[in-house]
Amino acid sequence: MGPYFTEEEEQFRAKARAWLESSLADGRFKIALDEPDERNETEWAAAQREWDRRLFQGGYAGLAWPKEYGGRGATVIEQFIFAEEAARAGAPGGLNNMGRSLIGPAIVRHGTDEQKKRLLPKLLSGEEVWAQGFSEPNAGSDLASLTTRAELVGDEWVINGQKIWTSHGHHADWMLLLARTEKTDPPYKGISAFLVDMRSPGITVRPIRQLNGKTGFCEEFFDNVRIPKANLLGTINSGWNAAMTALGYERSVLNVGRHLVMIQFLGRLAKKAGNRIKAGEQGTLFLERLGRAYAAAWSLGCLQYTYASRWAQGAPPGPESSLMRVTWALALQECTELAVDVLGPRAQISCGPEAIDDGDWLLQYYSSRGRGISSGTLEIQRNVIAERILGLPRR
Amino acid sequence: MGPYFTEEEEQFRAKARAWLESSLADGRFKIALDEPDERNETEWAAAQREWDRRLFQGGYAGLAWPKEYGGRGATVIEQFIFAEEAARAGAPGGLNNMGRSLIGPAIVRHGTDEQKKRLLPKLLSGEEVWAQGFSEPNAGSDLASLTTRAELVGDEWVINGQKIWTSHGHHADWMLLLARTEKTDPPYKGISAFLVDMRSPGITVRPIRQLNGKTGFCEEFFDNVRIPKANLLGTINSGWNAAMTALGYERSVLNVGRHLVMIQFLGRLAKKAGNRIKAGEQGTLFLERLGRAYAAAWSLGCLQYTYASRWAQGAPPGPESSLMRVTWALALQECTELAVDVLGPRAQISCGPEAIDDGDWLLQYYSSRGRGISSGTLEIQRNVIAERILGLPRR
Amino acid sequence: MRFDLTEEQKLLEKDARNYCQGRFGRDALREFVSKPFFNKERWLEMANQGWLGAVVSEEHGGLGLGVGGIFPLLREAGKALVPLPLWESGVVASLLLGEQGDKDSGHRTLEALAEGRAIATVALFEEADIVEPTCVSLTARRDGDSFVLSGQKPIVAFGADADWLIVLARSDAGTTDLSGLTLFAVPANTPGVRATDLPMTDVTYRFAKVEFNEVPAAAGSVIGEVGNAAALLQRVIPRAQVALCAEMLGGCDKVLEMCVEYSKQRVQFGRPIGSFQAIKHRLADMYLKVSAAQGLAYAAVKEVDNGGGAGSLVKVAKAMCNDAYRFITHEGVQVHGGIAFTWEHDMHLYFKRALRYRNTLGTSSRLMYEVGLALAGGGL
Amino acid sequence: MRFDLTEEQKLLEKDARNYCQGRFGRDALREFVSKPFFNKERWLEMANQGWLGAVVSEEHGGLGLGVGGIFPLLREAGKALVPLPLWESGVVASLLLGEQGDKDSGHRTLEALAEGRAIATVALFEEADIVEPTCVSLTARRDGDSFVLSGQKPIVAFGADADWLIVLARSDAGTTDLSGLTLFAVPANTPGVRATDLPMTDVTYRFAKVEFNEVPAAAGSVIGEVGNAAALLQRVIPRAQVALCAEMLGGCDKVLEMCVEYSKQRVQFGRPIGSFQAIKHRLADMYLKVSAAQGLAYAAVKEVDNGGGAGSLVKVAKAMCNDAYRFITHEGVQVHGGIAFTWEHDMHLYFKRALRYRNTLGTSSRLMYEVGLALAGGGL
Repeated sequence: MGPYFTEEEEQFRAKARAWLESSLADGRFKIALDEPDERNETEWAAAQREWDRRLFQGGYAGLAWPKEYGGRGATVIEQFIFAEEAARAGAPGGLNNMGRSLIGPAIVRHGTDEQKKRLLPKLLSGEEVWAQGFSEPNAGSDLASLTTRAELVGDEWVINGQKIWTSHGHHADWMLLLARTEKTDPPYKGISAFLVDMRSPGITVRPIRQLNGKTGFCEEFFDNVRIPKANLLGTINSGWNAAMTALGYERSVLNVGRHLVMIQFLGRLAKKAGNRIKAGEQGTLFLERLGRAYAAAWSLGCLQYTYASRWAQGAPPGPESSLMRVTWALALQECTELAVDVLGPRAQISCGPEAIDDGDWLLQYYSSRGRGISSGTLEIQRNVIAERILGLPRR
Repeated sequence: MGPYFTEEEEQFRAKARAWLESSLADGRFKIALDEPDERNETEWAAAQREWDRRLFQGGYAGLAWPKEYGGRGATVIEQFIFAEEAARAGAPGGLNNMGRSLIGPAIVRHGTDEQKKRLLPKLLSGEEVWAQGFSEPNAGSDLASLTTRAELVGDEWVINGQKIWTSHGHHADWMLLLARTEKTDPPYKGISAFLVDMRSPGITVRPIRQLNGKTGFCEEFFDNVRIPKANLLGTINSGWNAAMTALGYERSVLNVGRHLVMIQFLGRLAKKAGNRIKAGEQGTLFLERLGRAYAAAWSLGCLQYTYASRWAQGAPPGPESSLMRVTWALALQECTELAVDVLGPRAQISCGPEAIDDGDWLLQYYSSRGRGISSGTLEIQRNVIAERILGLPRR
Repeated sequence: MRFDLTEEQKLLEKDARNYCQGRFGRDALREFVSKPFFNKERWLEMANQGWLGAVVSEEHGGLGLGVGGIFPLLREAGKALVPLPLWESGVVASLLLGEQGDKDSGHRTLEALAEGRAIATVALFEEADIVEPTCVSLTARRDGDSFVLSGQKPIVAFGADADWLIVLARSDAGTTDLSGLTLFAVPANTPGVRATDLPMTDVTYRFAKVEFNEVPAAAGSVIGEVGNAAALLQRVIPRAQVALCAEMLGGCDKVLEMCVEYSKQRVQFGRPIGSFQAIKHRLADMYLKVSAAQGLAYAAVKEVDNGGGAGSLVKVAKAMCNDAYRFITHEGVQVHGGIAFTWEHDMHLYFKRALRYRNTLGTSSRLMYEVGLALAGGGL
Repeated sequence: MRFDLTEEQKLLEKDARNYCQGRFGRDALREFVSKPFFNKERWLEMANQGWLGAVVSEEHGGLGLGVGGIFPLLREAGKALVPLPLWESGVVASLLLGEQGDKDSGHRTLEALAEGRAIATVALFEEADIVEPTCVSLTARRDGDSFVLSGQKPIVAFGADADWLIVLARSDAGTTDLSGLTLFAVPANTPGVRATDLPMTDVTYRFAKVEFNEVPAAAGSVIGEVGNAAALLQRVIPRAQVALCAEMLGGCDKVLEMCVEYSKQRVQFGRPIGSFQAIKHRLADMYLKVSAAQGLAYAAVKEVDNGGGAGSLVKVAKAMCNDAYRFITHEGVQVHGGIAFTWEHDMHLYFKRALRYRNTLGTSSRLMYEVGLALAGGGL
């Protein structure tokens, strides 16, 4: 049972922890933990980029990558440990997190030697930031129905269409873009993946103002954007595979350590709440909920241990990422809703000196509601669990 | 807003209340409120039959029926008031409740003069008890797929097949039976309704032992059962209409007053629980749940007021019965689960001197789980709400 | 038996709907959100319709229509997210002032409020979700016949716009319970009153922090009797809670409507998402909750307009409206997906209002506990 | 990192599965349900496999495999609804006797338990869901060097079958708290002990009420020290809770399996019901809850077998297993429909066990509250 770590793993943990502690000691990355808004966008992005660089310098940028591409070839458990320690230490994700965790591995797996040589080093060093161009206004949960088109005209691909919900798209130098290259049935068979230089003429990037006033996402319009023929990733009409490679990473490794973030959150909440949580009947009622939220957070942690252990024993990552995704979203919603309930009306002050922690509790509550939507809605994830884990009939 | 009753309605209520009080005063109907088991089945049925007779003598048996069939032609609101008062007074349903509330109205609506003359008086007086033969082992939620067949051979219908989940089928003199008379697509168009004398040769009735040890339901086997040609109800292949008439009543009027039963239940629970509900943090946690259960019960009450008021203003009963059905089932489950939680391990003693109230709290908890299944599962009811009230597309 | 709007209420519903939808459509609302202000013009229009004094009883200078008499208006206002203090000025402050009895000053203020010449707001609890006198620490110090108010009310709706502030203060410093509280009607322009705009989550409303720095309050500004606030609040709070139910139900109506509409239109996997059973059942659950909440609110209206409301029904109604609005906005975001997360989409406006309402005059947890306590004490 | 059964545990799991499924199949179970009895033959078989003394540490006369060492066995037993006191005799009583330290008498009893020559059960709390000493009123009166026990334990599993009763008694009449409690190991044939069969909801187990009428208890029957029960329980209860988790998880496994199977086979509206999204999502939720509960239980095993368990993780694991088993049996009935309501179908057997487990050594509500309290006190 466990979790039982080997001695080597514990040594790796100690090193990672020490590196994280010293790298974060100057406190300048605090801002990078927030969601950016119009006021602090520049400062935020600078801190994130700086973290990308530190990771690279520390040798933690390509932890999971094969050594031949500048990575460390770390084991699944080492990746797991680093993610856990990063969460515990309160490290930011970096601006190029998507690039390192999702897109890089997809290029490693599906790219040509040329592509790898040109793109991977600068991705790893943080010099070039990558975005993921998958979702469209009419292709969210149903990604396969995307309508952005790419046509081969001469020796260039001409791209037309729109992408949306791109994390930090306006900071990106490159995008891994999915576009339709053929009308097929089923639709996913006619999709190809492209490596798009975001400075290509014809691309308009527009930040989306979210309900919380933040600007973490963008939409992009592609108007006859021309990219070299060689920037196709993998073969034509095989883009779905590249996307699944990327999403597989998104749904598994990226979750690690999130339970620690929630447990830290609950600890801060218990302190902040003071008497509201300790005194009288109201306090008793809150305490039960606090216990339940803590249990929900640990549920995620134990699921992560369970699957990391299986992956480490050689099982390939599979539909279990849906389990962690649902558990995370629901636990986070439970934690943050408890927070706004416990902290009462003052937690509704958005910002400024009267607000509690400049309105951060409120923001976390907002954001949690998006976790049931992004990277596949809760409904889609439950379908996956039912069909791919429990083997229920699709129809 | 309301509920505002007219003066006449209040007078009707006063009379009904007085009649119920005096009719129940001798306490001999207490047993009829339980679910019967092998030990007390005979006694239970006798008390139920006696209540059927009292209702008839008091003029309350055919409250909703037209006067020409021996009824009172009461308004919807009067029916509502009587049901409410009956619940408040703790009156039993009577053995022929299904007959009076569901089957009688279906015969009134779809029967021939001959059928009405022969059957309705004895139904009303309680002399002949009726059962509803709808469900089959492979036709529960999907009633339309039933496979019991009726074939016209000479001037008789010959019936073969099986029914299940018939309330008190072994006490019934007659059954309103649905059988397939034609293979059609959609299947419901080939179903006919029959009036079956339960003493006909070829019928075997077997009580079902439920998970709670009780015997409220039966299954019936029909082996070449012959009934007169004239015992078809309505026209051939129109049985679905008769069934819907009956189920419409089942799902609306029969719900009335159930919130009062739950509220009485919670009141008794609060008394019985003593310090477990009053003292300490555990008490506080229980009290919040007690409040929530009370709210759930009143939700049902207010839904009943809402729709009774609309029916009284001329709106025909429709899919809103599904609302009440779901609300009832969930509220009842909430109330009874709270009860077993509050009363603790002793509530798990099934019967005997050490049990709390001879294990009744436990039984209620068991039964509540069946309320999400009988008369259409919660899933079916939610489909009805979504499709027929909110207008969402079937596919 | 009738459990429905009366004919007059149906007329009011129609008028209010036309008015609110006409005057507080999307553009007007977005204008407010980008730069919140008190819209005097709309306020006077509402006064002219007779809506602002309707709830107060005739003997107290109103139209005597009770909570039922403005329920449909508040529901429509909640539906259109009307950014005006109908509830604070037209309901709570008016009812409290109405409780003055035969005091002339109170009647004059009520008249001004009803005619839209003045607006009032309420500054009662200092942690507004906990309806407990222990959380009132603003003090009213005796100074001869008068009082001096010191302290602050951290969150007051339209606190920078109101002409009158109805302030709950501790007039007996020796108490921490019900007995030592007094209500004052304080003109906002009294020296020492300072209101500062407050950015709150509900961006379709206005809020301020109001500080009281040695604010003089004449004997005549006491509402009811000194030390008697508890009794007044006990009479008025249930009515104020039921009025909030109306606003919450209006929000629920609108969000459910939006969800049904969207799930019929939005196609994914080649089908409208409303044809998926998961979406169907979620919308069915929304409808179930709103239906129950509406029923309870109607029953609660009867209770308070018949002079009751101390019992559990009002609490149950408020709690179930809280829960319905929370559920329907949470799930409404889920049904809409990403689009609901944009500032441009209206969903978040309702989502944020729901959060405010359920923390105003009683959270569900607190109310349900109180109902359970009453039931355990045999009090129901 | 390894977060999984060890190789030995996997072997035990296989053995236990074969054994439980072979010996406690449907017919054997139904035979028990129709006439409950203690099956000595099976008990000796289990003893011969070395399963009954495995949990106790070596220094205390056991095999020292810890809770992890029998977890797979208990899980299989919970899955097959084994109607024998594995938990009471093989875990809780054994662990408590193991805490005796170097007392000879304790070691002898442990030996007898491990070899199946004797069985023990525990008679601790008088309201078994509330893990609080205040609910212990059975008294142990001093009589020279010995004690005299008087009172009753209302619900004792296998109370009429056990040879040894581990009894929690109040040895200091002046206390109502932790300090005044002592644990005794009482032979069931001591004069004054009377066990009466009790019909309980869990029909796959046996129960009795046990009365103590001036029962003599020699000084040597005290487990640990007089007045020291609290410390012993604090060490043993977390392990007992984790062991219960194993049995609950086994039940969850089986019910989920039944539901998946049934929903693939059962056809309604021309499709297997498992193809309907409502059923899919319900089964997905079941799987989610069981997966989380299993993970927490595994983590809790490590905690207790490393000597910990006083922290919150064990409580969280017990609460989440409670909740998973409740959810899965409630929803399992719903998925199966009417058939689950018949006595002949096995679903109700699990449904009823789930009810018993969640009321044994900590309800979820209570445990979650304690976890919250610890977190608020900074104790996590």
